[in-house]
Amino acid sequence: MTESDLVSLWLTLKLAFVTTVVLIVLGTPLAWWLSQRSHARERGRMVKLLQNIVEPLVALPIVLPPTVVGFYLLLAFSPNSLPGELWQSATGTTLAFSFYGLVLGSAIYSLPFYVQPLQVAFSSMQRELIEAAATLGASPLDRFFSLIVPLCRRGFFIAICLSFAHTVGEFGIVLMIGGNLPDETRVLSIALFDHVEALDYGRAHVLAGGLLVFSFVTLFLLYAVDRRWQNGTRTT
Amino acid sequence: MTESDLVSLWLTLKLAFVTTVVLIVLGTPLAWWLSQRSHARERGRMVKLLQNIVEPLVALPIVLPPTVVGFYLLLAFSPNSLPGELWQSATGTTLAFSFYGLVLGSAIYSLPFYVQPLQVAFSSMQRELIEAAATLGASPLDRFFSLIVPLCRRGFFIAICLSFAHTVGEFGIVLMIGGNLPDETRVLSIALFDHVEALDYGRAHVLAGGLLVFSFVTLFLLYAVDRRWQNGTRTT
Amino acid sequence: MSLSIQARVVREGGFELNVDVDFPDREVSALFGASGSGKSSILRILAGLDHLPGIHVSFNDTVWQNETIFVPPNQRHIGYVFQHLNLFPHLSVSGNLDYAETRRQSGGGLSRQDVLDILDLSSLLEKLPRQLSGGEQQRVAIARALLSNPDLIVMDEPLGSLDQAAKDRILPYLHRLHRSLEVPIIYVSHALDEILYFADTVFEIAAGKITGTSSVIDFSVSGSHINQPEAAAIVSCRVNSENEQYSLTELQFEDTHLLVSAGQLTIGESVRVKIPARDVSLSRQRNESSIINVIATTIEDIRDPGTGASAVVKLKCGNQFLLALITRKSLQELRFEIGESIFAQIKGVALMTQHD
Amino acid sequence: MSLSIQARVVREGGFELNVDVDFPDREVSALFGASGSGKSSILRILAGLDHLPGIHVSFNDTVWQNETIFVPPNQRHIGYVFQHLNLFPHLSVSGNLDYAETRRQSGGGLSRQDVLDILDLSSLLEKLPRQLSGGEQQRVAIARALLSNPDLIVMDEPLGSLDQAAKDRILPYLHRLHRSLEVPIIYVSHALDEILYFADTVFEIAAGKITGTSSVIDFSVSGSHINQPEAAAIVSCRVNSENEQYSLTELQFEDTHLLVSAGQLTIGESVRVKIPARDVSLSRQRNESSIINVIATTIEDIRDPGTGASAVVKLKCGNQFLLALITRKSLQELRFEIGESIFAQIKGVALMTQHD
Amino acid sequence: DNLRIGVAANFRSTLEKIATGFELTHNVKVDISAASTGALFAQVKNGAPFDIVFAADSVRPALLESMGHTRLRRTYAYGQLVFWIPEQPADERALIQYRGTMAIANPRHAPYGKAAIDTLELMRVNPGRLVYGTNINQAFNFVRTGNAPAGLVALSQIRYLNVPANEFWVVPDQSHAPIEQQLVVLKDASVTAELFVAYTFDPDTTRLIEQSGYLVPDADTLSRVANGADR
Ligand SMILES: Nc1ncnc2c1ncn2[C@@H]1O[C@H](COP(=O)(O)OP(=O)(O)OP(=O)(O)O)[C@@H](O)[C@H]1O
Ligand SMILES: Nc1ncnc2c1ncn2[C@@H]1O[C@H](COP(=O)(O)OP(=O)(O)OP(=O)(O)O)[C@@H](O)[C@H]1O
Ligand SMILES: [Mg+2]
Ligand SMILES: [Mg+2]
Repeated sequence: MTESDLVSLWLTLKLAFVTTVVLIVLGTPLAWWLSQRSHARERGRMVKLLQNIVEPLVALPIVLPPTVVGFYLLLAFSPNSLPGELWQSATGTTLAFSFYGLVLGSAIYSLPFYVQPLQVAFSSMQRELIEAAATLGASPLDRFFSLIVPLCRRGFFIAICLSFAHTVGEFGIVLMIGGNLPDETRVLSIALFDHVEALDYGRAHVLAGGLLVFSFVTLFLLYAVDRRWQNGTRTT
Repeated sequence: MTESDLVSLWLTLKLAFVTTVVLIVLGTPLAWWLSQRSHARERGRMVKLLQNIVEPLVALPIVLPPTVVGFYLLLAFSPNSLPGELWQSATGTTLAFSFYGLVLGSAIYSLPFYVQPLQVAFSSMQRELIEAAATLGASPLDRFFSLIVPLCRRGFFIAICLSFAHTVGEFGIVLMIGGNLPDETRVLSIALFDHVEALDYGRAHVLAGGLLVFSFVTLFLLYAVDRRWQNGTRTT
Repeated sequence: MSLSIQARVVREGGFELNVDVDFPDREVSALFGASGSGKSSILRILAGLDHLPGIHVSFNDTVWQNETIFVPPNQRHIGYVFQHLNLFPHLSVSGNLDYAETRRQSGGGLSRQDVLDILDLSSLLEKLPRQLSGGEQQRVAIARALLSNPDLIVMDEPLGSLDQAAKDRILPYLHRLHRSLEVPIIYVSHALDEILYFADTVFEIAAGKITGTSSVIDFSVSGSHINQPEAAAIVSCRVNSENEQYSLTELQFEDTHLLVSAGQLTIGESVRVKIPARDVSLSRQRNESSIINVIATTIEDIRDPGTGASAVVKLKCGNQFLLALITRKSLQELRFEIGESIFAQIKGVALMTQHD
Repeated sequence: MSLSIQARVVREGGFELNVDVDFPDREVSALFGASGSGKSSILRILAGLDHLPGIHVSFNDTVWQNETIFVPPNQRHIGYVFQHLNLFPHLSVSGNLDYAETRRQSGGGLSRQDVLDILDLSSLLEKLPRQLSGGEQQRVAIARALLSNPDLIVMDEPLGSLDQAAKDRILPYLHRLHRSLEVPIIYVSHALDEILYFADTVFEIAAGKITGTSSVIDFSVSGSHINQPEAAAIVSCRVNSENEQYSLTELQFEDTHLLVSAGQLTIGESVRVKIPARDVSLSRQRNESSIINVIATTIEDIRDPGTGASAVVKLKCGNQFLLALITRKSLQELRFEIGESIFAQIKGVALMTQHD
Repeated sequence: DNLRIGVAANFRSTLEKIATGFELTHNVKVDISAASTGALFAQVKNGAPFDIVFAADSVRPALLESMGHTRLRRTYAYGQLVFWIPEQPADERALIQYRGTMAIANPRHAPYGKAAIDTLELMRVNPGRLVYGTNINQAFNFVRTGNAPAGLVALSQIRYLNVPANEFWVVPDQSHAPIEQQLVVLKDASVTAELFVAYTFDPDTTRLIEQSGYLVPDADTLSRVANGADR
């Protein structure tokens, strides 16, 4: 791998990491909120309606091709549009062609891959256990971290793996809004695409192979850690 | 929408439908097999090792950009390569630039989005219920359909939605191995991409807007049906 | 009026709960009723797990729930032993206990070692709940609730899957615990013997309504269950003296004496004795037999169901009552009559608990 | 030798099960032992739910499991009432029952209406499991196992969360059922009264090993539990005549008579009677009292534990035995001796079951 | 059978017009697939069922030819590079003095990108930041959506969207290597393919291409091509 490919690799990992963190922070409460629907008898109708609308909205970005999502993001990021204008007046920079723009785009596009496995996990959890924890004095937040997170560990694990991997592989949006700036927006997927386009198949093979091996090893290790953790709780 | 856009829409729905069916048929047993790991104390070491390898493999396609996956699929589908040659000698046609090639490509790329939510659902299911069904005389297959499917209904639902939507939005692979042939491989995402590329923004907006509204309505209805089903079991 | 609950709710499916109960302060209150009568529903409402309208709950001058207020379960400090246990499946036994202990809302409380010893959990600490037998799980659930050092203990059939030996060890412990902690306990059980042993006040419940409230002493001789073979009278006595040789203790029961088996009792202490109805036979004269307790009583009431083989005779001795379960044959052959003086022969081996 | 199991397995966590049992054909076999002794483990192995090496199971000349053969649970036709019930949460009560009924492996079998009536489920059919009370769930679990029309019934504490009235209704039904279907039943319970009522053979289990095998008649008078207050002798009698007025039946017990309460019994039929040890008192002469059954016995054995208040006296009457639980005080004051002839006063109201 | 043509994205709208005319005169239906030149190249190499490929450069057609996939290769147009700065007067000075973010096509594989870099170097332009579109259409999108204030784009795009004349400036040919766009007729193409190629070089059609914002090969070249000297 050349130095510029290494820069791209580093950038990719950074993007995937930051995007995943953003998804964890924002997607977790969203998934929880959405999964509470079936139990929420006491809630108001408005909340239910809102949930019914938000739930399909979350899945919506993925029915559009990423390049198209990217195109619309480009429109939204433009200083001529309201969000773009706000961002520019706040930070003095444009969202397009910046790392933060990529994070935003990737987060929007990967959101369903984070939220939905978690929703499955949340909704199949035994509600009675949460009740038991409540009677033992655990506050809602305490319950979340001490009980729900470990009980839904597999859901979290898969949600995180999917969204991380998906961000690594994400390309269409990045292509659209990134501008291919080394050090800032030229992630690995773009570099790989460039190699293919430039008929530089040798470098493309090396990069693709490297990425595959790296990802396989990483995932293999992650799954192994996950299993060990699981076994750990089983016998300890 | 123009007539050619309608043809693309039809093709897209067909592709997403067939791909989803393929995923249901192949991905469900795979997800089940993978989710049985933690309980499988009596299994051989070889099976476990195989699972440890297959599990990260399933997630692997998504770390590569779809165009790159498409590029390698193109290489594999080529009549000069072994799989392409086999297919050609068996069917007389090439896999690349055919509908079946698209199905294969989409299925590979959407596999993790089908398998992983299901795995979450399978692994959080109460094993004792399956034991109870077994003592009542239900064979493994019977158990699967009469018990596991309804108990993991939410997981199936989300897995199917994710992979259907993802296939609709899939683009990079289709572009590479499809060749953008009207009636055969020009799905909606490609048509949309074409409009954007051709600077035909008006048509792009109409198509994207139409796709979004259509998808939203479809998802909204699906979720509503899902909820009704859920409520149904609650009170009946 | 430490804990009071008024609830009028209808569950989906049509079950209607309509109760207005004041649980006495610092006592063990038992909820006794058939399966499906609403016992668990009341406990859930108490603990704030079913947040429905139409409910008022207050505890020690704090309103827990009314139209506007709702104190969430985690702020109620209730030690709840669930009917379905609800152990945390990802935590070992000690993890489950730690969960409760680290979230104690107040200092002091029980010693972990005591709880482990009594509930015989020391050898299970490293196991996960699914590696435990049913009875082991139940003991862990009890331990967990106790270790949270609650202000109120609520137990839903806590001894249902335990063997007699375990019950015989745990019930006295719970009793002692209650005496030393002075925490009110709401106890749900189908087992009459547990209720008679442990409860101070019994609330009878049927089809979602409270059908009777009485001290366990009154309950024991007038509840709806007294025709059952398990019926027993609970009487209150004072410790007179001990007979070490036979491990028997002489109790002052009204103006007569009872000899019972007992552990270490303090002379002068007030105790409760359980006298099973089937252990009492009636006779017009004192006979010599292995029966050591024979006391003079008057017949207060005769409950002859008219069918079946047995009838219950309620006997008065001073201000307290006994029950005797006899065959209808002997009832009629011996022609017992209300108001008649008669000897009750009591087989001496009756259970007992200490009360103040 | 209808059902036999040899198992030598070690569970993770160290519990070792080492048993070799032949469950008698067409009988009710009870597993009796403390919490954690391995009862549920045996049932799971029987049903093929724990597929471990070191296990041989065979049923009616079919090998269910050995080194090479493993018949999966769904081909064993076992009606299993689980300790944790395992109702299908997504199906209503009737859905749960349908699940079992539609998968019957053989024709005939129980009528659904009967099962619903006895288990009092008719009003619950539309409810989901989570809308049921604990006892209601348990009844559904029993119904589901029965409706699968099994070749073998296995019940793990099936009546644990039921009230006495429900138990008193269900146990006789199970008993009648067993007599009419002739399906072997393996019954796990901590409740001595259920076992004495229902079992033909009792397997005592402790720490993963079978420590005793005996008919319920022998078990009742020689098991390790006979010092417990619940101890009772089971004796076999023949129906002599009925006394309709008092609903009493005269039974031929060896060369003497017993009067007991009973339902409709056929003259000449062989029945089993339960005589609680605490209902038996000893006397050297016949006294007049409300006790209607007084029979001549000889003292076979005296079990004086040396501490505590009570001792057990085993009495012989013909070829059968009774137990009497008396205070150690009277034991020593009256100086009973082994071999001595003595009158056993039996309070007449003893439970009974029909047996052939 | 239909005639299948693969086309580089930038020439697509022009080709559609040509195809419409061809369909009318020859009564053959034309299917057009647009993709990047790199994708078209990979697809042809792996057996794509195209008859003709209109590439955006000359490198990949030549490569295809050398690999024996073609039976005809020709230059059909030269792209023209323009400096576009919306809502501002565009001329040479404006380009030279431009210091903001500028969008160009990726010089690594897009001919317009190479030409843009040539131009910037030759004219010593030093924009604040260069952002790359994967192809020239994307560079155009960056400018059009306002995310990049200016860019070096294709005249054909400017024409297609009727950009006001004062907002762009056509960069002189000499400031960069020619943006030569070639077509190839594939080895197994149907005979109609040659008909289409001939139609493309029909004077009416070349006028259409010119109007769309391209330069066309001069008559000299064209006649040589017609004589087959280019093969
Ligand atoms: N979540 C629920 N939704 C609807 N009905 C319910 C629900 N939970 C319980 N019920 C109904 O309420 C009634 C009372 O149930 P509850 O659990 O309070 O009974 P219980 O007295 O605890 O009985 P048991 O001794 O069998 O546990 C029952 O008829 C039951 O079917
Ligand atoms: N899955 C398991 N893995 C490891 N150990 C287990 C497992 N299940 C049970 N055990 C252990 O095996 C022993 C016997 O358990 P089992 O469930 O057979 O007891 P039991 O006789 O049914 O008790 P109970 O009456 O309390 O239900 C216990 O010590 C228990 O901790
Ligand atoms: Mg209950
Ligand atoms: Mg058990």
